[in-house]
Amino acid sequence: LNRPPPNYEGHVPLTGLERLGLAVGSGILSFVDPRRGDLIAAFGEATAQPYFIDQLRNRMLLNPTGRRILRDRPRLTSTSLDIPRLRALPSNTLGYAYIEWLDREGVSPDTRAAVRYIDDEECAYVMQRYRECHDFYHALVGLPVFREGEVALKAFEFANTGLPMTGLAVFSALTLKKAEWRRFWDIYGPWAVRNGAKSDDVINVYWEEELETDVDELRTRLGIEKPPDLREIRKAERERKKREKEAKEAAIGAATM
Amino acid sequence: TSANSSVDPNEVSHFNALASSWWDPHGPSRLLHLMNPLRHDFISRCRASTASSSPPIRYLDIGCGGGIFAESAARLPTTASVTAIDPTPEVLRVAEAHKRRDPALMAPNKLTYLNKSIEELPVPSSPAEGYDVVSVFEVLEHVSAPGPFLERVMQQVRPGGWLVLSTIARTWTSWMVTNVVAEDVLGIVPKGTHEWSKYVNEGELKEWFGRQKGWGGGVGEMRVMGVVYVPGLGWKEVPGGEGWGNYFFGVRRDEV
Amino acid sequence: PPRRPLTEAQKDFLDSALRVNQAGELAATLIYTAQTPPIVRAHPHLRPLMKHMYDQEAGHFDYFNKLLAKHRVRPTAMYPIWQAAATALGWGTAIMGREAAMACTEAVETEIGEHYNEQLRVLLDWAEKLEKSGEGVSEEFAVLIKELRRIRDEELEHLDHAVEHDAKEAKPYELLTNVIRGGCRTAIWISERV
Amino acid sequence: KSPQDEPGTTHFGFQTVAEALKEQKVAGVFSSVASSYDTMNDFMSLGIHRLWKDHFVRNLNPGRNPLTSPPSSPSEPQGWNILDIAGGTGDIAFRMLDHASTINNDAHTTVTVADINPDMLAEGRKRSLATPYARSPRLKFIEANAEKLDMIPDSSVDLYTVAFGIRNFTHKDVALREAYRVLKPGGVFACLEFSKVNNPLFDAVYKRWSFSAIPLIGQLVAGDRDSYQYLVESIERFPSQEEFRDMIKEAGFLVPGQGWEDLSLGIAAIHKGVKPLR
Amino acid sequence: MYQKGVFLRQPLWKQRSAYHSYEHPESPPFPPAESAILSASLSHVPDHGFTSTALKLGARDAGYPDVSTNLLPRGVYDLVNYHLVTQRLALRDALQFPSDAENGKPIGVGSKVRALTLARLRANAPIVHRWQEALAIMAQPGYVPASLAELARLADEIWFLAGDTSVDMSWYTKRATLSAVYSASEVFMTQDTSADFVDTERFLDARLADLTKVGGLIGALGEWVGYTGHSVVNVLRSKGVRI
Amino acid sequence: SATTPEVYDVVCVGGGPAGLSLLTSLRASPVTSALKVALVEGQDLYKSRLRSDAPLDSFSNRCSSLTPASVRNLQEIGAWNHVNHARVQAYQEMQVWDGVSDARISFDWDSARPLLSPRKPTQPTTIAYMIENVNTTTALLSRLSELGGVDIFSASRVESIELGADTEQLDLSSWPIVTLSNGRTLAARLLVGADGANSPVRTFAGIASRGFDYNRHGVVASLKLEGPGWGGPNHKIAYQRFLPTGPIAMLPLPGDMATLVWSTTPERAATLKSLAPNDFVAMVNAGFRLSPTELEYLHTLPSGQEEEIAWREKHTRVDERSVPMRVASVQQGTVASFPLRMRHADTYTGERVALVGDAAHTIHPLAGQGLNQGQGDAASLAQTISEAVKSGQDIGSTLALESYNSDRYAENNTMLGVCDKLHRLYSTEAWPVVGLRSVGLRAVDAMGPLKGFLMGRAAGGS
Repeated sequence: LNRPPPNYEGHVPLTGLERLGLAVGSGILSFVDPRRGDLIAAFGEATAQPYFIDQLRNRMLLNPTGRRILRDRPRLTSTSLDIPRLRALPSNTLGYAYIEWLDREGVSPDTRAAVRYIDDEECAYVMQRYRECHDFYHALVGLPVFREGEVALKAFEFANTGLPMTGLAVFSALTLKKAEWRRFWDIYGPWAVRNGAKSDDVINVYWEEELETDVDELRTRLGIEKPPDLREIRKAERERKKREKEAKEAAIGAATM
Repeated sequence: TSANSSVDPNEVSHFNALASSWWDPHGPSRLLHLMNPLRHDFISRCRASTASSSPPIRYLDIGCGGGIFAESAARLPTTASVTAIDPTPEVLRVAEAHKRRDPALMAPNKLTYLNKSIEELPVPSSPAEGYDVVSVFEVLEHVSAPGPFLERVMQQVRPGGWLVLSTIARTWTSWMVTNVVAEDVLGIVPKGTHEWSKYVNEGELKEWFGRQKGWGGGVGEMRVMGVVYVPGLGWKEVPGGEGWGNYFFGVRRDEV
Repeated sequence: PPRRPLTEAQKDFLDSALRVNQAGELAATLIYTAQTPPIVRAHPHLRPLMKHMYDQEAGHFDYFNKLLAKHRVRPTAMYPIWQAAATALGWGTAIMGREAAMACTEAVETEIGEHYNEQLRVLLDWAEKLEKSGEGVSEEFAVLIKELRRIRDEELEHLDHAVEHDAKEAKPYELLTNVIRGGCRTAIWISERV
Repeated sequence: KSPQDEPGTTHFGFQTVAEALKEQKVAGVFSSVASSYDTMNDFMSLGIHRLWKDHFVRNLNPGRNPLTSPPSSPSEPQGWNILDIAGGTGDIAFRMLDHASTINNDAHTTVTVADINPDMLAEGRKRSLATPYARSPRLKFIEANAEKLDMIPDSSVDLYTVAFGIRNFTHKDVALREAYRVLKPGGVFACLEFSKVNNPLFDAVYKRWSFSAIPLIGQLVAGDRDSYQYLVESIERFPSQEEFRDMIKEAGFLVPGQGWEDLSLGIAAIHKGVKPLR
Repeated sequence: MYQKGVFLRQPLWKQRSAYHSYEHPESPPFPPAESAILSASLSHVPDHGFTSTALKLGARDAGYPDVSTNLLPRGVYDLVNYHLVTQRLALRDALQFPSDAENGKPIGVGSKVRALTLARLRANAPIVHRWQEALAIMAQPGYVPASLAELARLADEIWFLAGDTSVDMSWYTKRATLSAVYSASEVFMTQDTSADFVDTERFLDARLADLTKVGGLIGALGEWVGYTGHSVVNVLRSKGVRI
Repeated sequence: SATTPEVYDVVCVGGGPAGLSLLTSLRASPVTSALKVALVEGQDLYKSRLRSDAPLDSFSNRCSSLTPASVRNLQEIGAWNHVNHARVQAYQEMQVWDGVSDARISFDWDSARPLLSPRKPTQPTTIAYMIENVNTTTALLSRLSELGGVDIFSASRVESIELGADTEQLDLSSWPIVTLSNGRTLAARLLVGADGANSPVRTFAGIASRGFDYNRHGVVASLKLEGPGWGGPNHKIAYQRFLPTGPIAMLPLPGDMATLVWSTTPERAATLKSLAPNDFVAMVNAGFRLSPTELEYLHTLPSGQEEEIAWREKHTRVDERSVPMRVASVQQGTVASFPLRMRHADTYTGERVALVGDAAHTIHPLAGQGLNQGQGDAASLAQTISEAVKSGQDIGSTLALESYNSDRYAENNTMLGVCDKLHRLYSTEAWPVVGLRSVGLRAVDAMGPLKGFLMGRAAGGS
């Protein structure tokens, strides 16, 4: 099987058939077990190839900051970011929010897998950049990592970048529980679609330079409305359910006496 | 309307209408205009086939109508002069008016129109005074007595000169084509132009001229060319067409 | 005395009169535009006449367009239908030959001339009443009456040209002129309303 | 009065009679018909006159709703003072009161029913006993001639209504001026009356029906052909919508819009007039 | 005045004719009494909406007793119509276009239309929270023709003030499309919560952009069809076909 | 004197290639050499002539491609050998590809042969000849002066054209009378309008001209490449890439020179013309190599394209051999632009009037057919006139001119239609259209005989 030479180190050129197989396989498996990050990454790369990643790159090329990113090719790793300095930043800045968010979710910037199945070398970098900034999107919109928050963010990314993987990830919302699905359908789905489409391309944000800017100011600049905080809602939901249970028990208690 | 206002405008516009019908490219005489090039080819073919006199040529056009053939002959570089006669004065005035539109034709006695019938035309005093080419196009089928008519015409031809005529053969197909299709169906020829009984067959002409002494003696001195009009493509030469449709007939007067 | 506002009937009359005049002039220009190519190709000497008549009709059409825009009158809703009908009529009669085209011009011009006379009669009647009531004729009406007279005279001049160029000799003269005049009358009646 | 009559005479249906005589004749007709007045109206309008009356009252929307209108100063009377002319049997009056109290929950509006014919008034009083306003001060019956309403002070009435009555008045213009006098400035004169059908085709059918069928039915049911004949003729005599609107205008009223509203293609019409403020 | 059979002269559907004379004054749109009551009632609309209550209060302000609201032949619809007509007539002096824009070239008709439409929409601002009631009233079958006629007159007013003088088929298409865009924007405005109706402005611009795009497309298509038609005729004529 | 006009058989207004070619044909053929002929031209014909010793490193930016048919015609009338052949460049191959989908077709005679039989050696390999317009006109002019017998009114504008008068001696009421700026009046039996797109002769004849404005500008420039071209000096290749804003074409000239025709939107044309030479060169190279999105961004930059392109080219995979060689420099002062339009007159002939060249039709330059159509018109009109003279007809009568109109109108109309539709087909980026046209392009490329037929038609049919 004579594979054509790789375009960049770590590149695995795939034929059409292999790409299809990878896409289907990784799609189904990642649906079954969403925790498999590497499968999700492979699924993303397999489906982005013929048209979508080029569209994303073209949108970067048409934007001055996008071009600067492509030219400088910055990488977001724990080494490139000066973690302690970020912790010292004032609480309303993006940097602080990012770090505080990383600690809260217990995630580190290095957990991102390398890109291997995108043929064009520049498009590969674009996919890499998208993957690394994913955590910044969490910080920007404040959606938590567990399944419900992730699906909402994926919906936002689909509306904003148009990558098929983010779109198909939205289907995993079917695995949500009834109440979560109801919440996604009423609040977060419409929020994601409206803001994703209306706002500027998040891929064109030079995060490294925005660390000091105020999060709300950045959000308004990009034209994104902050969604209701998912954590509080869930906490409130839980208390309400707890109180209901206690009231019911009290009622039963009274009835039995 | 023309400068002299004395003429009543109705008459002038009527005259303009008649004149334009002769010279209207899509008018009733379109077929005659399209036939002109074939006439010149036939004449040059006749003259080339026998060692006839070199140009410049003197033409006599009998029954010239609006001057369609006469004008084109007058413009040829090889033409010395053209005399054109027609009995109807109305049509000659049209020809005269159209002649004034082209300075080339206004050269002295290049092109003269005479309102005379063949009988009134004086016979040339000496044979050399005759015309090199005498043309009788689309006339024979309107003449009731072709015999005497041709005799008078032949007197005008110089020895060694050519008598050229074009007419229609008297056959079923020519009746169908000229009377029914051309006049009634397509309407490209005005109604009542042709009378089938007066058509003359090519064979009759050949036999008649054979009997004239001093005419068509030598070889190739009597030529025929059959033609047919194909709408859209114009007149096309059809070998053997003289048997059933329009044809050209040329006969040479022997050098004496 | 200050000028009294126009009555509803007067406004209705002016509204439909201007609308029908614009439709008529539109039809006239299109008839000449469609007639010119076939006619001029067969009879080149008619080109100056056709151009002259066309220029005058275009002038009328332009005048009524400006009037409609100025007085905010609604153009006829049958606009595209009259465009198609006038072009077909012009081209059809031109193909039938010079006389038929001239007969068509004669029929249309008689109908339009008559129509303008009718309008002029009404306007003159108004002017007379205004004069009598001491209010005086407004400049608007005076200009309109003068222009209508000029336009009517030019239309009748076209009529004479047509007759002069053998309009009467068109083959089915009676049938052709009556059909065209009937058509014009219906078109006028419709344009007054729609 | 049509111009060609001599002075002092008026028309009674198609007959011309002396003016004084008309009132008697009219009174005679209505006395005989009083009891079967409603049946007569049903035949005349195939029962639609009830709908007309409902529409007439709803359209006028009598009564002041304390909830929606601003707290009026104590000096100002709470409800409307309504005068119903020729409303003998009280059809309109009862509807007005019902509307005012239920729709506008206004307990103060008063209706005075005036009629020239004592029998009609008696019928009205009899019927009023069956209504909640039997003995309430809000409903009064007075016998009066519309052309001389001396007992009604000037500018005292909010709403002056006349239903199917005005066509029997001898001097309609006098009645109108009288209405103008009694109405407050801004008060409303409203009249519901049979009128001219505007669609010529439908008019022909309607004429056949009213001139041939109604007198016949009148004779069969009420045994009184002449009264019905008169009623039908009086409709024909009554001025057309435009003419009646111009009469209202001449009486000094402001006329809303075109002045009338056709009901059932013009079989009946509601005419209104508003007394200007000045 | 014009005796020819009145029935014949009566246009098929009666609409107040549009002939605007410049020397003869325009008769006032509403009789004095009615306009007094209606103008007073308009001030009550923000609180009571387009209801008989507003009419009664207006009559009271104008010194009329409640009963005289019967002076209005169509009741509450007259109040809505009064608002529409007065706002339409007010457009004339609402906007003065400077003779030429700052960059020297005169303002295009399109931008004038946009400015006028926006001014008219903004004029609805004080009563926009009540406008859905008005739309409901206008949607009653009896009043639909009158409302559409008024909408058409508004479109005609805007195109006239913008200086459009075309009097051919585009006269109809322009007014129809502008009416559609205006009513769509009006409905959008009733639920627009943005500051100073910025969303409505963006909505209007989007629809006007659609309009120009579609107009451009149709224009280009018409031009192409016209050209192709002529070229077919010309080719036939060049081949000698006598048309 | 000014009153009586001089009578001419043919008066040709406009000294462009079409007009000169017509007059040369008339003078060259024995049948029509007897005609009294005049040429009227606004500019000074002689001053704008190409100097025979013009250096080979500077070319005019107004060049056109001459098809073999046009060259054959020029040879017949004897003008071809007056051409400065050193400045003419024949090319044997043409690469055309879709800027969006990179679908490619290559026109060359050996790939266009019928499937079975190998290419006949006698068949010419040249597709067309690149020649400067001024070279053609100078050749025609020198051939014309060699033939002589033409009254040339150079640098004299046409003041007015009216119909003549019907006097006693002559009835010139149907003759066009041309009044020149120097007061002379010429009566033309046949007035030939070869006077450009808005031709006064066409307006005089009352012939309408219909068509579209493409809202595009053609940017032209003379360029110096890094080499003679990948095929070497004797196998020159022309390149044309269809971008959504319009085609960009590089046509070979002798040596390392080449000429550029870039049809693009007016705004982009203005930006290109305002660029510094190095940026302009970089942009032309990018025009053939980078994606339409890149070009869209680059056109927004006021300057600094060169550096930006250098970076981008590192990241764009391009097969250098399938695009023109890199442009080294642009000839100073040759960057210019002209609006693109399509116009077609209603008819080419009228009473004593005939239209040739741009006066009759203006075409989109994407197929380079503008000049060739004019040459075709001239040849056909000359043929018609000689037929008329042979059969003694008045060469100005509509009947005589009928054959010219019927011969050329339909053919020109088809060529105009094809170029117009190609332009519309390739001016969109909507992926369904891009997909379909690319499949079509590859299909035609694969079918040799069909490609051969198309190349034959483009080479001038005859």
